[in-house]
Amino acid sequence: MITATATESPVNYLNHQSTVASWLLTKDHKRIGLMYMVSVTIAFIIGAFFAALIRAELATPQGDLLSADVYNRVFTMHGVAMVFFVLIPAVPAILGNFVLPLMLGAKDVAFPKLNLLSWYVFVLGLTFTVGAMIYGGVDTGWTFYPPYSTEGSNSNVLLAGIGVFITGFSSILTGLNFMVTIHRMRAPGLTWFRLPLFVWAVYSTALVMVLGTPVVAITVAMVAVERAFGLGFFDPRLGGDPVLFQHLFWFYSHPAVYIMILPPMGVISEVIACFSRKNVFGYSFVAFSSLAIAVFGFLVWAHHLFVAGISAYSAMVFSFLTFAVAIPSAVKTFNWTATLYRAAIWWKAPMAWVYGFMGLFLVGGLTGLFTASLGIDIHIHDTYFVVAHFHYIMVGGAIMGYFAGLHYWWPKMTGRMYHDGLAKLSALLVFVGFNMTFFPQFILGYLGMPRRYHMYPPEFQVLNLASTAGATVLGIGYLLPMLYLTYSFFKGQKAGANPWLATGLEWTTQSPPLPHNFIEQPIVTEGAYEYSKREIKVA
Amino acid sequence: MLSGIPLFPVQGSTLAPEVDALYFFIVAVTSFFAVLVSVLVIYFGFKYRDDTGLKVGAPITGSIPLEIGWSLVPFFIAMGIFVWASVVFFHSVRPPDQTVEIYATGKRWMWRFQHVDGQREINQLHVPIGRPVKVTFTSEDVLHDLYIPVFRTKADAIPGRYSSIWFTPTKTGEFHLFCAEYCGTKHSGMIGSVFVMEPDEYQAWLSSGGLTGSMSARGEQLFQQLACNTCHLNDGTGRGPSLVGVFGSPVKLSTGQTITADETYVRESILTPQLKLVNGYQPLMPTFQGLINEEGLLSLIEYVKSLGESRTGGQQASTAAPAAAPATAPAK
Amino acid sequence: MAAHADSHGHGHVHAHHPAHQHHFETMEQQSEAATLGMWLFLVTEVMFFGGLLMAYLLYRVWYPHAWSEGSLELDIVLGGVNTVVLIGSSLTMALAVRAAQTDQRRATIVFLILTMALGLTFLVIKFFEYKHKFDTGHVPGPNFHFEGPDAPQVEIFLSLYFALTGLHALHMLIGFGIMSVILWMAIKNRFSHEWYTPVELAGLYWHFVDIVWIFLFPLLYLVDRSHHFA
Amino acid sequence: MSGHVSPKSTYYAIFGALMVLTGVTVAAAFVNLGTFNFPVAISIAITKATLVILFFMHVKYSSRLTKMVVAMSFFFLAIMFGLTLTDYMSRGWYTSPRGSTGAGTQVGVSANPPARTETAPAAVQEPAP
Repeated sequence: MITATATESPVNYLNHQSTVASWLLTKDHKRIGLMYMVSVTIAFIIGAFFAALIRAELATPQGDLLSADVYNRVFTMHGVAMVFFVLIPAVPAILGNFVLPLMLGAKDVAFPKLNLLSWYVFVLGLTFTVGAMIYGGVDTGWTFYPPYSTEGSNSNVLLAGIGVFITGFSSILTGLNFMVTIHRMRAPGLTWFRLPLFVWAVYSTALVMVLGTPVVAITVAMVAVERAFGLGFFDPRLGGDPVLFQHLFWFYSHPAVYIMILPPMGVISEVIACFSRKNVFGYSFVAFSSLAIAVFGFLVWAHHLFVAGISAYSAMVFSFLTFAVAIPSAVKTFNWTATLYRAAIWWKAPMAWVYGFMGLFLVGGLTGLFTASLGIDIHIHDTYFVVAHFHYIMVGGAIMGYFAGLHYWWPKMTGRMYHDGLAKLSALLVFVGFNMTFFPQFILGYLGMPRRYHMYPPEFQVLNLASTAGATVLGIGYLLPMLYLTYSFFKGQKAGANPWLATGLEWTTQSPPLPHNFIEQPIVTEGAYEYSKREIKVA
Repeated sequence: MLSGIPLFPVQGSTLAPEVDALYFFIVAVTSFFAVLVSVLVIYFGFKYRDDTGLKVGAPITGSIPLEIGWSLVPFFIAMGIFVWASVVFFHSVRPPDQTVEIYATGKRWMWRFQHVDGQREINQLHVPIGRPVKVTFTSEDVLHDLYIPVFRTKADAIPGRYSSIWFTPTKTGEFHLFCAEYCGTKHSGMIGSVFVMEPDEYQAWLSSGGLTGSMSARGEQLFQQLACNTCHLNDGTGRGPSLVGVFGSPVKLSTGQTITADETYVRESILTPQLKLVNGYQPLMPTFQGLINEEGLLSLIEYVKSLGESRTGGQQASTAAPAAAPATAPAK
Repeated sequence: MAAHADSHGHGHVHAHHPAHQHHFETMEQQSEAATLGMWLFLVTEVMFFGGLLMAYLLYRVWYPHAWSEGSLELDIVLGGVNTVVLIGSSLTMALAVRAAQTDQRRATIVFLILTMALGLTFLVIKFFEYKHKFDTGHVPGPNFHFEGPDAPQVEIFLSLYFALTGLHALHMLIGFGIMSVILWMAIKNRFSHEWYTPVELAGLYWHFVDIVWIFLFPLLYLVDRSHHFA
Repeated sequence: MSGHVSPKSTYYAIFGALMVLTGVTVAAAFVNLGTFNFPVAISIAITKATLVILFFMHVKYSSRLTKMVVAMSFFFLAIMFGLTLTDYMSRGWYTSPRGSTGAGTQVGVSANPPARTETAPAAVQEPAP
């Protein structure tokens, strides 16, 4: 592959048109990616604000900062904002939108108008949800379990439910778009086994989006209809089964965890390969483990229901399948580790975020073994152990991976560099702060502190306080990138087409890329990470 | 109990050491892998660093034996944990035959307990040490979850049916009891205490206070008040089936299905009698929905259970005594 | 702007179909992508109905009596007629696609209008079925009224009836909108054997809606009729 | 575009078959087949759907990818139904006499606990006079 373009055009996708309308009506996947970045960041700030309130409240056991009712709304809105509006779209919709067509050597995604529509649908869903927050919030927890959500709660379940329902379609359309793009828009010579691993990961994610999201959409709609019009689907007074809701809800919402974690896994493969200057060890195993995770991910949902009244034999089946799905994740981790062996590791900021990811994902993944174990899950279910576990995966894993990818592709997206030292520092702060925040919660959980508690017994205070202290460090760690990246966007050093000397089609066009990506159709003749085959040239 | 910073919960039941043993085993296994990967990653990070960014790594693409190895080894370890965890699980969900029966209802935001002998309490639960105790419970409104951390057990309370947990306490004292399934505003206030007492203290406690008669006696009273006894004659000649010895036995339904008469079935038969009609009987029974509350239902169930017990060792040996069915009892 | 203008492709030497979008290399690629996209969309639709069908399946197993009682409340004649109407509309839709494939503009228009007319017939019949339910108080909710021991479970059945048929009718309405656009395009003579993708995709959608009804009819109208026959 | 053009006769034949099957499914509903009414109705519906998919929707002449996509949707639908039913069908399987698991309702004709069938008493229920 070529390392740099011969000529740099002064025109790029950012500056070729500059009116507001040219952004709001754009069909350019790169601009849509940036628009997602702005809207997801807004949702992240909202979610983080609620997280801060939660930790502040839990600094003391008495529940004296917020009232119980407000606290319940706060943790619900934290969950809704973070799950549906940050974690699910973060990597696929921001980084996926930006780099996927570039990686494939395509001019755009298959359906650019649909792509823009997805963004509008996303924003509409976000608007409904923010509306629900402004009109007093929701207090059902992000899981909307009936009968509380259908008759118990006095909050804006309908508005938030509609918001989630609408956003679901954004996810579906994005997934559909990506799948078609990967099937139909690859450059000549770009066979499946020459695809970057990020593409494999995004493909697997898109599969989950297409197959799972409709189910949660209809399930949330059923709750909304039951609440609004009194139709009975889950109402125990009519003989309905509230547990059926949980089945349908987790049929999507467990695979949704893979929507969150698979694309960051793909990012990790890209970044490790680039900064190790090496092939990813066991390319096809890493590629197929993504698909395996996506498919097996659909077979494990009822491990969220071990104490919810499902049959013991069914619980065994799901426990077994859950252990099985741990294997592909383990395979990925081992392959990344092996990739580092005899590498030539260039310590730039994205690699620091990758190391953070490896550490946190390791803990998150391994603690999954506890929750998958039936006998232990009876004890730790619905406690802070579970809270810590999924934060390690979803924040430690997914958000670290998002930042790794953001730092990796930032020069491509903006054409500018950021301060490497500051970036490494914030990776360190996030890693340390994250562990301080969430590791104590494992201990709290095993001690038996239930989740979603506004007040708690006083003997749990020390650990909770440690967690709150860690959260401040974590907050600074997340604030820092917002500052230096914003600075970089306007004032950063020019990056050039390929600052990391990486392989991959996205690095063969200029930074920021041309409005239609490539001057001429790229033709691919080799695998994705042939670092060892080539002489490295400085552009 | 409230002093110091607890880092590990008290082991308060026979189940707790079992769960904890498995827990420590998994801690050991996962720590091993976490340390292994971390050490390798950090070591490689130092050993193979290159600050120029211009060198390239060794041309290694993969190794099939390694891939197979690190797929199979975790798989077998995971299967080992799965089997062990399932054994612990079955111990924790399958109660022994002879238990102290306690009934409970969860409602926003309190737990109400009833003892068979008639004692009632709210957000407090008194149990004897060293005897298996089974708590059967339901919810009057939304989902709740009865959770006692020191006993390492919990189960969701679901409106419309019964759940249960069981435990054999091994330590006396006062322990936390939580609602672990989010249930609305005062979810975190739906907590209480379990008091584990010496057997004689427990007996004294049981007989203290103004008793209103045992649960089955209350159930029998209701049985007559609601005129159940006019149809459900004990000799089986009534318009409804005899309830003697029914509890815990298989019942053949008019649809041809056979189901076991457990708490949920008795409850359903009172509230929605037509739904699962006993084979050979007419759908004559009216619903008692709205005429009886959750606690009354539990009393009736306890009464039906007591009818089964009176039959044990009685006239017909073949009529499955509740305590029979050895095949379904715990293996050990 | 050199690169930009160039990649827009309007200056290409070879002839260009007006519907060709610039980010596709060929028309072939474009129509394949569109068809695959439509199929994936239908997959999401299958899963969408799947959630409701799962509820249906569970409660049918649990409450067979309520299911047969509830089903008897539905008008088998109207349901049957609607089945015939909808399958008929599928036939006309398939013929409309065929007409577009073979450059028969008039036939395309006629078959599209026929399809829409049959769709409308279906919706009108459905409307009267719904109206009857409202008149008799068989609409689940606070005003639900049903005599019989299984009333609560019948309410679940009717909830699912309304959810499933309502969702289906919503799809019909959307299909009606799509058909209008397609009809307009056909009148404007946009389609030819070279490019008829929109007709084909609309057809796929319409057939899908038909398939949903093919399942809904026996699931809702034909539960256990035998016990009440003769 | 090189789509497959089916002869009109194919469409009419498929329509005819669908009409016949509709008649059969209505007729079958009025015949008491016991537990088989439901499977029969579903089988006919699946047959009809298959005809529509293969011929009206041209899947018979489509690429392998399209066929896989169609198969995928039904595969995952089957997973959703199948695995959810593992729960409902096995509820109460081992409800020991004194110890309900709380799993509650037991469904399905064959769902009686295998261990129990041996000890099942001649359920002392006689028809009402």
